[in-house]
Amino acid sequence: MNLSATRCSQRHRFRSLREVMAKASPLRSGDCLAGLAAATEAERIAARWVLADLPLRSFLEEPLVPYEDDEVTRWIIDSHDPAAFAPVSAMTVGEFRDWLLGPDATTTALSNLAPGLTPEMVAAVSKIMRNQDLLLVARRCEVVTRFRNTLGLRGHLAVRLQPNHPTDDPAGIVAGVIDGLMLGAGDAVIGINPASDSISDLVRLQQVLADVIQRGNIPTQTCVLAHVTNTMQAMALGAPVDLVFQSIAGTEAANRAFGIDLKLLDEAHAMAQSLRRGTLGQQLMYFETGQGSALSANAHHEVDQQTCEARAYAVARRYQPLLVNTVVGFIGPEYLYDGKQIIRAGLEDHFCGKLLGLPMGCDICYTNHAEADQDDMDNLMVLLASAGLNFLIGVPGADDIMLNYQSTSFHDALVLREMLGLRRAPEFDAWLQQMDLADTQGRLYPSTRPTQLPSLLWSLPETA
Amino acid sequence: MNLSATRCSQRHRFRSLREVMAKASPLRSGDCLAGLAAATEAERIAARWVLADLPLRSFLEEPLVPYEDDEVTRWIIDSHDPAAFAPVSAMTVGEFRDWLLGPDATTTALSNLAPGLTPEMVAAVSKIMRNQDLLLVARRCEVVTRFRNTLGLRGHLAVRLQPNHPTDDPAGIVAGVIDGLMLGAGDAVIGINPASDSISDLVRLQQVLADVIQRGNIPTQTCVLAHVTNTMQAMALGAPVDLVFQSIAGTEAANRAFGIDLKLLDEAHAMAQSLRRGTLGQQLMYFETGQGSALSANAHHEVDQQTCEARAYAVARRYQPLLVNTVVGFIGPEYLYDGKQIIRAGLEDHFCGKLLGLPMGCDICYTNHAEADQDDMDNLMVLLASAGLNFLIGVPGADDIMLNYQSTSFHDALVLREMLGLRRAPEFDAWLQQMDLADTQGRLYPSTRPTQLPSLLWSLPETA
Amino acid sequence: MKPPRFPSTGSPQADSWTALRRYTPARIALGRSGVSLPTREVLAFAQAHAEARDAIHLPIDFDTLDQQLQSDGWPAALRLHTLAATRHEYLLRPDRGRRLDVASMALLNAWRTHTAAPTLALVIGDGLSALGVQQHAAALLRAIHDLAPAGLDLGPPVLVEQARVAVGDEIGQALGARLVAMVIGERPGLSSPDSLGIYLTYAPGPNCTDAQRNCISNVRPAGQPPLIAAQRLIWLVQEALRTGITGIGLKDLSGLALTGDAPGIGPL
Amino acid sequence: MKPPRFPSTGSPQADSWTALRRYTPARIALGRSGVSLPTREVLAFAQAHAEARDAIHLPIDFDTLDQQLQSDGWPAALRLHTLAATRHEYLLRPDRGRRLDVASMALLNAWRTHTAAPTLALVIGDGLSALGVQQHAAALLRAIHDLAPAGLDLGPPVLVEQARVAVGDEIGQALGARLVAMVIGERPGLSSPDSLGIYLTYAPGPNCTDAQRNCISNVRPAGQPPLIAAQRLIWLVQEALRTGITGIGLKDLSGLALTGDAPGIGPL
Ligand code: B12
Ligand code: B12
Repeated sequence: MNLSATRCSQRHRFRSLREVMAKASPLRSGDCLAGLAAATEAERIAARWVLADLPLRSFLEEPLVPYEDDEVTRWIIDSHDPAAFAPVSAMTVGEFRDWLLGPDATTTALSNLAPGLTPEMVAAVSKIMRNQDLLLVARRCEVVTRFRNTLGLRGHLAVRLQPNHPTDDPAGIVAGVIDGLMLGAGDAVIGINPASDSISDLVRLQQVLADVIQRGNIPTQTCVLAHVTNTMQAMALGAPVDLVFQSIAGTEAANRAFGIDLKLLDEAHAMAQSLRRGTLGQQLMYFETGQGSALSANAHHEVDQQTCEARAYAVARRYQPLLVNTVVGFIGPEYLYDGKQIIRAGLEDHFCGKLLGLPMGCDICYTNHAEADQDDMDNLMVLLASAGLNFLIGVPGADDIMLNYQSTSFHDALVLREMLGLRRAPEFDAWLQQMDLADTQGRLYPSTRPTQLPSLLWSLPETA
Repeated sequence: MNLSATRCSQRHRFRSLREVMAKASPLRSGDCLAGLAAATEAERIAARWVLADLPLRSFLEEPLVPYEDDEVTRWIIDSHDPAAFAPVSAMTVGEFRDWLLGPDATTTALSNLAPGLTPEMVAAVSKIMRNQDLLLVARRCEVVTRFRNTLGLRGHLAVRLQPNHPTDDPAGIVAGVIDGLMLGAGDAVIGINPASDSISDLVRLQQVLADVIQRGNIPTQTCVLAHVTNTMQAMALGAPVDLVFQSIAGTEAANRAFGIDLKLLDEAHAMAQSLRRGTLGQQLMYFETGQGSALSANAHHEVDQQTCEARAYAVARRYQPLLVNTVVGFIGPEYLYDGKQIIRAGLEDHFCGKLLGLPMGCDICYTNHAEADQDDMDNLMVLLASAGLNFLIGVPGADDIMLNYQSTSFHDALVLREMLGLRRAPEFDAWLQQMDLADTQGRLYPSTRPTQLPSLLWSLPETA
Repeated sequence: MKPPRFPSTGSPQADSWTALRRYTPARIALGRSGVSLPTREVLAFAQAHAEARDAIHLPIDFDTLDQQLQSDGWPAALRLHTLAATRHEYLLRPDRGRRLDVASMALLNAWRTHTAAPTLALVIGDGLSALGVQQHAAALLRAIHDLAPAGLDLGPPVLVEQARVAVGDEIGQALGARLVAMVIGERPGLSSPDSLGIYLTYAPGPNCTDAQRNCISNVRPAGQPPLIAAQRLIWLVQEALRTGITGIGLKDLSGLALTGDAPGIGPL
Repeated sequence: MKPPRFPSTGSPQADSWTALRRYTPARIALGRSGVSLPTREVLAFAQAHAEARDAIHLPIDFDTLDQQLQSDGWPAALRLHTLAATRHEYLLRPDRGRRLDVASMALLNAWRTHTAAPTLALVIGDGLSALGVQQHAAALLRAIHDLAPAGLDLGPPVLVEQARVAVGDEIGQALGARLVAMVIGERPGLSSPDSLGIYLTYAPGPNCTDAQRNCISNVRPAGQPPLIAAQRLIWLVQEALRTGITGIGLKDLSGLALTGDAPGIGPL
């Protein structure tokens, strides 16, 4: 493998594929924190030249995280599909970029290719792509998933309704759910992050949500985003669990720090499948990821944070999930410093996930300690929506009062619909019309107009 | 006028409308350089609250630049159309934002409103708008202009072909023109910035370009972007001048530093009109602007740079121009520090220009001394194209080898077309098909395929 | 609570479900301008953001807190600092916020030579919200003190500046504690700038991961009241001492509701 | 030049008009991957950007330039500095790059007391490209020297660090010069990092605007050769002395082509 390049009359030598990958990455604070980033812009470009010339199969031959030490690597290598890989197997990373942008990379070709790609390959090619490339290629992918409705169709954008509350108060939560539904959100999932870690609270929240959608006859699914082991206990207690949620990361060690491994996820997946609560499909895993989590758990094996992130997608695709959500600016400035880094990471994650065949959504967000604001989020949401994002997050007024960060609002999704003509999951759209909330174009009627939905849903918690 | 606000248990008092406007602006280096920016984020928000509560007509009553001192102010006030203003005349700035986003602000309503708006009003409302608001409202405007083709139709995006050369070498320039045409660019205008300031060179360049489009029978217009006084001399010498170009700014003093005033522009406009070279229309002025030019000439009257910029649009609309181009990141980091500030300014300028009824294009660009790169330009170009930008710049490989800055490439425009389904000026699109360069969808055939255009155009300079 | 009326009786411009606003501090029923947020909401949001950003940079005043704790009957606190020297460094180098500086380590080691190991070490770190710590830590510790069963040895409170959750591991180990409870300022949100988190770890030490901790979150008067949080902590501590486990293996079966209306989430 | 052949005889993957590349340094005929730029072009661009950014920050070495000028027969240069102390300040505060610092002003005033005012002051500023100044200023001044008509008093060259165009006004005035020619590094582009601009101003002083200057741009061997630029400058200087005007009122009717092939732009 040739790991050196002469550029600007300077010779740059790299010791490993891992180092080339890290140094080829666009500047971000997390890689600096890890001590992996390129020292100069010149070194960064040299690493990209080297990377562009490496054969794609290098990543099969030299795993960045050793096969022996890491079950995620083992899963990546063992599940790799050589037949699917064949069309691009002779290419270098640079040639792969050219191919992805070229006429042969059709929607069908890309979805056939997905099982032949490893996370490292897609991370590698993303590092030599400009933002526009990431958008253009991602836009060609179409990943459709189903549980109680149909998500991910081209020209569609769904919303997770996220009605969090600092004390998990059911009245407060249902108020948030009604707000979201009245603003046309909730087709991806109605999902609460619980403040409480107790099993009985979890079961109760699951009931509250199940009753809401049953009472409203809403063609969507619900989720309470507790730790998977809690959700398993809740299922054992007979709770109405639609989707199983878990945060995942890209290395075995990072997943262990999250209290999970593949075996545990396999069990949870099987357990939920056996409930057979889906009507249109049985895709029921909901995963969240985000650059920086492996490094944060000191479990990154000297691999750059974007590659670690792409490896988390390999974990996700083991379960044909309904939803994968990169929570891009969630942790803080130590991993993504400012709006520019958050935007770039969001585009990379969406691209990598889509190329690997996943139903990618994005929590377009930032924290108050990052150098970012709503204008940055506006930019990212328009960019991702133009690139065919499957879903985004809807939080009342974009202010999550429990997780303490700013995401996108129900209004933001409406703006994207108006601007780019994006529709909701067809079943959900039909339901909104039926409830007399939207017209046949999916446009909401004025919000001052009285409708039956609030009272229909509100009576619920009292009987729960 | 109430110029104070109590926010965060702190009272903020502002001495003038000018100060409120400056302090309400999103952070940018040029306003800091001028000593006009808000000192803290809290002060900035307080200024926005004050601004939101001010009546729109304040700007008619208290001109930011005195009427007596400035012919641009006089033109703004004297040309204001009260009948057109009527629908919004009772509103505050904050209410005006709500109205702009609401259902009454249709394409027709907005174009009827334009003559009733002053630059200060649109600058004011832009300051309390998020990026998404600027996009959404601008998208509703449609400003169509005509000379030899039709520009600005909804769903269309045109390109200025900019084949600059450091020695104005005709062979080099024609090579650049061919490159652009083969890549489907040039419908907005084929326009050269001349390195030379000599009149004979200018006339010759104008002939070279006129011959190119005549020989190719290309439905577009040409321009050599010399100083307007040079162009007038060239016209007097009988040069084939399609469009008259000039850089303009938002105050009389700044325009004087550019060596122009309204009278001079009036003359140049009349002179070019009399040539009657347009076929579909006689809109023939081409203006360029950009935040920071007034301050750079020390001619800003303590008015923030974005408001000065909007005032330049008032100058532009005096002439029903064919093209107005905000060259957003052109000057350097002293006015727009980084990608974030450049993106914001680009969105503001496009919004303000469109609301004032102008055919806004944008030179999406940056210099090597600014903290920006191609990823920022990718973001801005997708955002502006989604907002209905009339045209952008096409420079071979995005690298202007004479003006020394990076703009957008012919390829960038193609990417936007593929991504957002945007078409060229219809006459130009038809010509590309006729030349067998593009299919009926406007998609280019592979560039390796031999066609007649290069040899058709190339023989030209030898006979020029 | 009497059920709300739809449409709300407010202004005719208001969302028909505006009456629901009294059930949640979330930004619901904000109205619409077209499909966008109305001007007043956009400005209110921007203002909240400006304030929240300031909150991140508020320095902690541990002198005052130490005094409050002592007047509540606690022994003088151990005062420590992490390797993160400045707020800027703290934000960009979480690794340094997880390690004590040399002086602090020396202080702890010296302390250890003449004092018995506590069962539960109570560590208070500024984290991302000095405000939360300043305002609610004393009340929380008071409740813990009052609720702690007789035999539970707590030792003196430990106050750490520029702290991340994991610095508790190093402290707990240096003190020889069986358990460490790290009380830390959660990152400030737009509407909740003063929230505390409590992270409980059994057998604290350098190899602990977050999977080995239990978390009690959103602790503040408008969230989980400090008194309830203290009850929950004591419940978890007792289970941990009994089973020798915290984290994924220890589930919260305390039956305590977050707001105190046991059991768990009650009806409206 | 013999006409190009279409399609080009290069690789079958190449654009059909690739043969045109020899007529321009512009990035034409780059090929396409789909509609996008091919990988090699994206990387080449990024590399050029990295290099151009470095060029901005290259410091000027006026000692060496001064020596070169002296060995060309010029008197020792006057060495000045603007109010912009650092490169960072220079970039963000153009106003400070337009004013001399106190020491420089004192030096000029002292000089003036014992020396006659020149007709044309030649000022060299680093501007945005120290590289351009370092590489081409000496050649340009040599040509100016050789072409200057007998009676034209030039005085010593003036070298200014961290200079903007308009600082020439202050210098010209302080020297009592009738004209000032400011030779300055143009901002570096991706493909032309070493270009000079010459700005000529009659009766330089604090109220001058850019409308009162003439500009000779893109001066470098691959652009307008220094020799031609010097010829043009001398032509403009003579006209300016004759008419008492520079700027908008003085048009370049020198008939000089940019590359020397008079008259103006010639045929291919
Ligand atoms: C940031 C954050 C994360 C980040 C942490 C990475 C990082 N470097 O910061 C990520 C996205 C990885 C994360 C993951 C999870 N989190 Co979390 N997280 C938060 C959040 C929003 C802020 C925490 C904070 O401000 N800490 C203060 C700073 C100063 O501490 P720090 O040292 O910088 O950060 C450490 C802690 O935040 C800790 N941590 C973060 N989350 C959790 C969760 C648990 C159970 C534990 C023990 C520790 C822990 O990890 C960080 C690194 O050591 C809180 C919500 C809140 N309001 O606090 C939820 C919160 C603490 N997380 C929660 C949960 C449930 C999880 C998950 C278990 C979700 C899942 N199903 O997988 C996972 C796994 C956690 C684990 N075992 O590692 C819950 C805990 C509920 C409870 N009472 O137990 C909270 C309250 C949010 C919620 N209601 O959903 N989380
Ligand atoms: C930046 C720039 C501008 C900016 C200047 C603002 C600013 N603060 O920098 C803006 C956009 C306002 C501008 C305007 C114009 N420019 Co101009 N500009 C340039 C550019 C790209 C870079 C200049 C540079 O690097 N300067 C070096 C730094 C260190 O100097 P500075 O002190 O920071 O900047 C001063 C000079 O740049 C000066 N300046 C800029 N342009 C011009 C043009 C003329 C004729 C004069 C006398 C001065 C001047 O204004 C700045 C402030 O004082 C050059 C191209 C090049 N390759 O150099 C063209 C260039 C100098 N401009 C040119 C022209 C024609 C113009 C206009 C006359 C166009 C028009 N028709 O209106 C106007 C008006 C200029 C005027 N009279 O004020 C031509 C000059 C051709 C010639 N040989 O005379 C050039 C070479 C580009 C071109 N070929 O079109 N310009």
